[in-house]
Amino acid sequence: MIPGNEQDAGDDMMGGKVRNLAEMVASIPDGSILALGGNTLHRGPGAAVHEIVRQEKRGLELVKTAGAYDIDVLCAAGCARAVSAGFIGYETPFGMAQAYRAAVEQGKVEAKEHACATVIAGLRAAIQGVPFMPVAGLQGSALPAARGFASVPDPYGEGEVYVIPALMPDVALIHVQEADAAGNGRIIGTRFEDVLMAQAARRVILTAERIVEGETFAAAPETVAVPGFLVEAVVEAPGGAWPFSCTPAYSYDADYLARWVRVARDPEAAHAFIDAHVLRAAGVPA
Amino acid sequence: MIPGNEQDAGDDMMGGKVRNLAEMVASIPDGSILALGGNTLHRGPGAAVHEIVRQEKRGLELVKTAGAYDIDVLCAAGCARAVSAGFIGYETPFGMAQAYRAAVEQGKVEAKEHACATVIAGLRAAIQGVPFMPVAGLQGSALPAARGFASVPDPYGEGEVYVIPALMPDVALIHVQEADAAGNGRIIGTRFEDVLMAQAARRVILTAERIVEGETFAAAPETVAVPGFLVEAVVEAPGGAWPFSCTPAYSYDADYLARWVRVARDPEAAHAFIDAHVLRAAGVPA
Amino acid sequence: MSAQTSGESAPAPWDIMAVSLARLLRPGETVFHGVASPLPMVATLLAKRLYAPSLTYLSIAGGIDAQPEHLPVSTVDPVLLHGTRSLVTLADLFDLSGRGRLDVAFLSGVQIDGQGRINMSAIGDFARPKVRLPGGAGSAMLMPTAKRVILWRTRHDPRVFVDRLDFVTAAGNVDRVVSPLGIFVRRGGQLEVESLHPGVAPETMRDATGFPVKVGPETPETRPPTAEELAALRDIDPAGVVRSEFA
Amino acid sequence: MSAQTSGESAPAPWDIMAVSLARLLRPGETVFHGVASPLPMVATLLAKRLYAPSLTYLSIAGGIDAQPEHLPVSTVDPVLLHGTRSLVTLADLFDLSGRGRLDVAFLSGVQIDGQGRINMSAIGDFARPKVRLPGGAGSAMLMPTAKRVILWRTRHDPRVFVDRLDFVTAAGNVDRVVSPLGIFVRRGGQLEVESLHPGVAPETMRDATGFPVKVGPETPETRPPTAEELAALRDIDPAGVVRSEFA
Repeated sequence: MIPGNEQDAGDDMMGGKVRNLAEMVASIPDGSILALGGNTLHRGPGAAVHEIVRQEKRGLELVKTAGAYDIDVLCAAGCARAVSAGFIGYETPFGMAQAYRAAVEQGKVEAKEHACATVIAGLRAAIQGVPFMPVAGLQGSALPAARGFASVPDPYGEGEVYVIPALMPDVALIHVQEADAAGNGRIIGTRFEDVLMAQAARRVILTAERIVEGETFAAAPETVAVPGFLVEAVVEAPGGAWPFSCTPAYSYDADYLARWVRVARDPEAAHAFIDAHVLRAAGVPA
Repeated sequence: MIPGNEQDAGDDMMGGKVRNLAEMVASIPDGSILALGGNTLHRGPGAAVHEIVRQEKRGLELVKTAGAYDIDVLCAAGCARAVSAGFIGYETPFGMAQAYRAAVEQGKVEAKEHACATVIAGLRAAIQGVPFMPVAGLQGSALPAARGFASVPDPYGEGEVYVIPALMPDVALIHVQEADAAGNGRIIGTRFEDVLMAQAARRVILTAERIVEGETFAAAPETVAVPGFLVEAVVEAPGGAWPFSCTPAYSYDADYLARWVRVARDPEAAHAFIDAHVLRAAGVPA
Repeated sequence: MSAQTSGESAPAPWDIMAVSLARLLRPGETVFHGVASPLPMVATLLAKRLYAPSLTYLSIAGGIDAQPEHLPVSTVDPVLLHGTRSLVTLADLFDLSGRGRLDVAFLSGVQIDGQGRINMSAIGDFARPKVRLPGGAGSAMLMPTAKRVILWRTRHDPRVFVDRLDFVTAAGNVDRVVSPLGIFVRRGGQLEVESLHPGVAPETMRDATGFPVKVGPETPETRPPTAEELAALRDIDPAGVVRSEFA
Repeated sequence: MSAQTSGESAPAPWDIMAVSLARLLRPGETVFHGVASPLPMVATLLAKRLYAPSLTYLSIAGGIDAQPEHLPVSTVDPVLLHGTRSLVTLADLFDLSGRGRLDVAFLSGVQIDGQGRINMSAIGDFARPKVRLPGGAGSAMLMPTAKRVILWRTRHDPRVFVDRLDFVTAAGNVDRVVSPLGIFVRRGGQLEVESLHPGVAPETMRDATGFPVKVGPETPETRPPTAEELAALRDIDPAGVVRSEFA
């Protein structure tokens, strides 16, 4: 060994990142800024969100472009203090996110409304290590004034451009179809903002439908969306997107979501629902 | 047909973008800003560069992070007026880009030196439709002063950050391993800055080792780096990266490059070489 | 008031809206829709089938010219990747619009005013709203940057088409607004009634619209869907996914 | 002066440089090299083999912890993708450095001054140079943002190690400089001789360096490569690719 170099057992070189969900969620402090992967009804980190509810985290700021059940249930369970997002709602058949809506209307949760593009701009600034990111558009919108988005003059021309402050999540929770023990995560289909979140966040926790041999990724590295060296931990979670979809294995659970939306606006009914389906459930229903 | 809608024969829906190289290079006006795909000795658009030499284009501004023979031969042939790049040189065994060097030293070509990261920042600004892009670093470098890169105060904090003006190429010339007739381009291996160039440029021209049925891409869309709707034309050019490498089919032509580097500094010898190997050659040597 | 449902022979509001939206799309255009957008999804597929096969169909689902085997109710559904030859992310699509290369964006508003501006944020005060709305998704960025914005809304009453928005979530390049009652075109910064759907009386439009509109017997009628259009619509959307917007 | 070549038993300059560079890398670090960097490539692979298997090897070639079957002379060569499980672009790597997550960047300079600043741009005037140099590649961005920058140069003479740069291409977080004569460490913003390679006299270092250096009999000797290190080096680079930098 070289003096000054600590011993490096190499345990973590190609593996050793596999952890269990309870342990990883326990490592997230109250008050953290959490980025949630997926979009609306699709490939959200359902299992991780439910574990957050079970562990009664408090004061979280949630980051997403377009969220639905994840944001809604975290608001209903009292875990969230703020939501930085462009859109929070179920898609057409399920309507509005009632628990989120009630929490904001009652002043329990701050709606830090973004354009989806400004969430992306904020993440990009964090990724690139710059304090802000310019973004096209926003002219005529009241959002910059309401949210305190500044504009700066173009030093190379005449105009002004809006700039969005860096948005660096403390933790990104991302559900992928496949991961290896070194943290490489393969996403099948659309990646949404997951790659940006994985790059922007201080810590990245993956849940994966299955843990596979990393050798299989070497044959098609283009399909690996999240490189392992950015990832702190991988949790094997079959069905771990539920009740979100996870292509090609399963669609979103329309029946469950319909039942949730019906009770979400009434705190008592919502809590009974959470008690039955989240607190007393180990995870994915059979 | 609906009034106001022109007839749409749909000819170009899934094809019709296949053109020949001479025709496409002829469409590039003198004075254009050209982005060249690949990096140093690898997957550069060799066939397109040689056709530019044959057509005696003049006044081009060349954009690349790290260029080598492409920049060098275009300088030797009198096609370039400026080079916006972070590094121009062959790698270790071949040494400096002698024709580029001579052209700059003689005032024939302007070296618009960038950090490679500032080329990327300029392309990103063009891609996102904003006038400038902040970039981390550059502190202590004389490049911002020499190149007129401004810094702007952070409206959200105390510091300043350098910002790079948008760099929008008129045309991106990119060599890919496979393309379909609709312009979708598959890159095997590292994409370098090619995807950024394809997004930033007003026009994109692909050369491809082979034209394939687009159906094959539907099975693995993650491997398609350049979506067809951004592409104006595809040229079938087997061996079209030569003398650059094109993995996995061929490496760079070390013998050819070594012979070129030996003559590149001497205008007469360089012209004789170009005459023999470019002007009187149809393309790739057998 | 919800969509009117007149006699058996009158086209259903979802049919006339889908066809009206489709007819606005032109050959070669790049066309985008986001979340919760069944009508734009169907309209874009219909236009690509009938009027503009060369348009590029882009969506938040990440597909390019996808050919879905069946239509999803969720317009982010991975079924909208079927047949795609490459993938785009939402960031790519915003960038495309930012640099002026997105021709059409379909957007909607909980409230829409006479300038075609929208509110998707809040009823009441933004900071402590009476009703917290979903948020404008991409609209604040897309409305000023897309070349043409087409708004659609399946409800047409004075609470939707308002004289004054509670909050301006987004404003910009609105070209047309399609509702169950008719089609607005934006001229000189103001929405004007371009046509009334078959069977809609001028006063129905006037009463249902919270901002002043010029409408009368001289207002043209929206050309009813043709048999060809309706047949294509049934073929593209046999399960009637568009109807989910009228629930 | 080029690298010294003393008796048969003395380590070759490429060996001592490769080993010296490798010893600077630590477990868990993210390590990057760019174009034209055979010594850093070999040093990183050597460190990963012997001292720091958990370091993450990143390169401009786009691989992550690649396990090349043979070593390329071009350090952008696709052979450096062999075994990689995902791909990164140069933009990703600059971003990583920009946000403070790149631990080590290997860079070089045509001229290096006593503060560890480099010139890769021009000899003479920048705008109308006597010699136009290749350019600094990523260095102006990486030197201030990477946590530690390690410079290497295979030539050590007063035209390389200069008192005054013709142009400051980049400045920043230089930690060490490794040359064929010895190793500099940067303390208080100035390069100091940390060790002299075996067989290098203090006056040799002083005469070959254009900026003032404190060096004398008390200056430590660089620990020669061990048999284990040399064996690993031969195994990793049997063809002696590192020697190409000494041509």
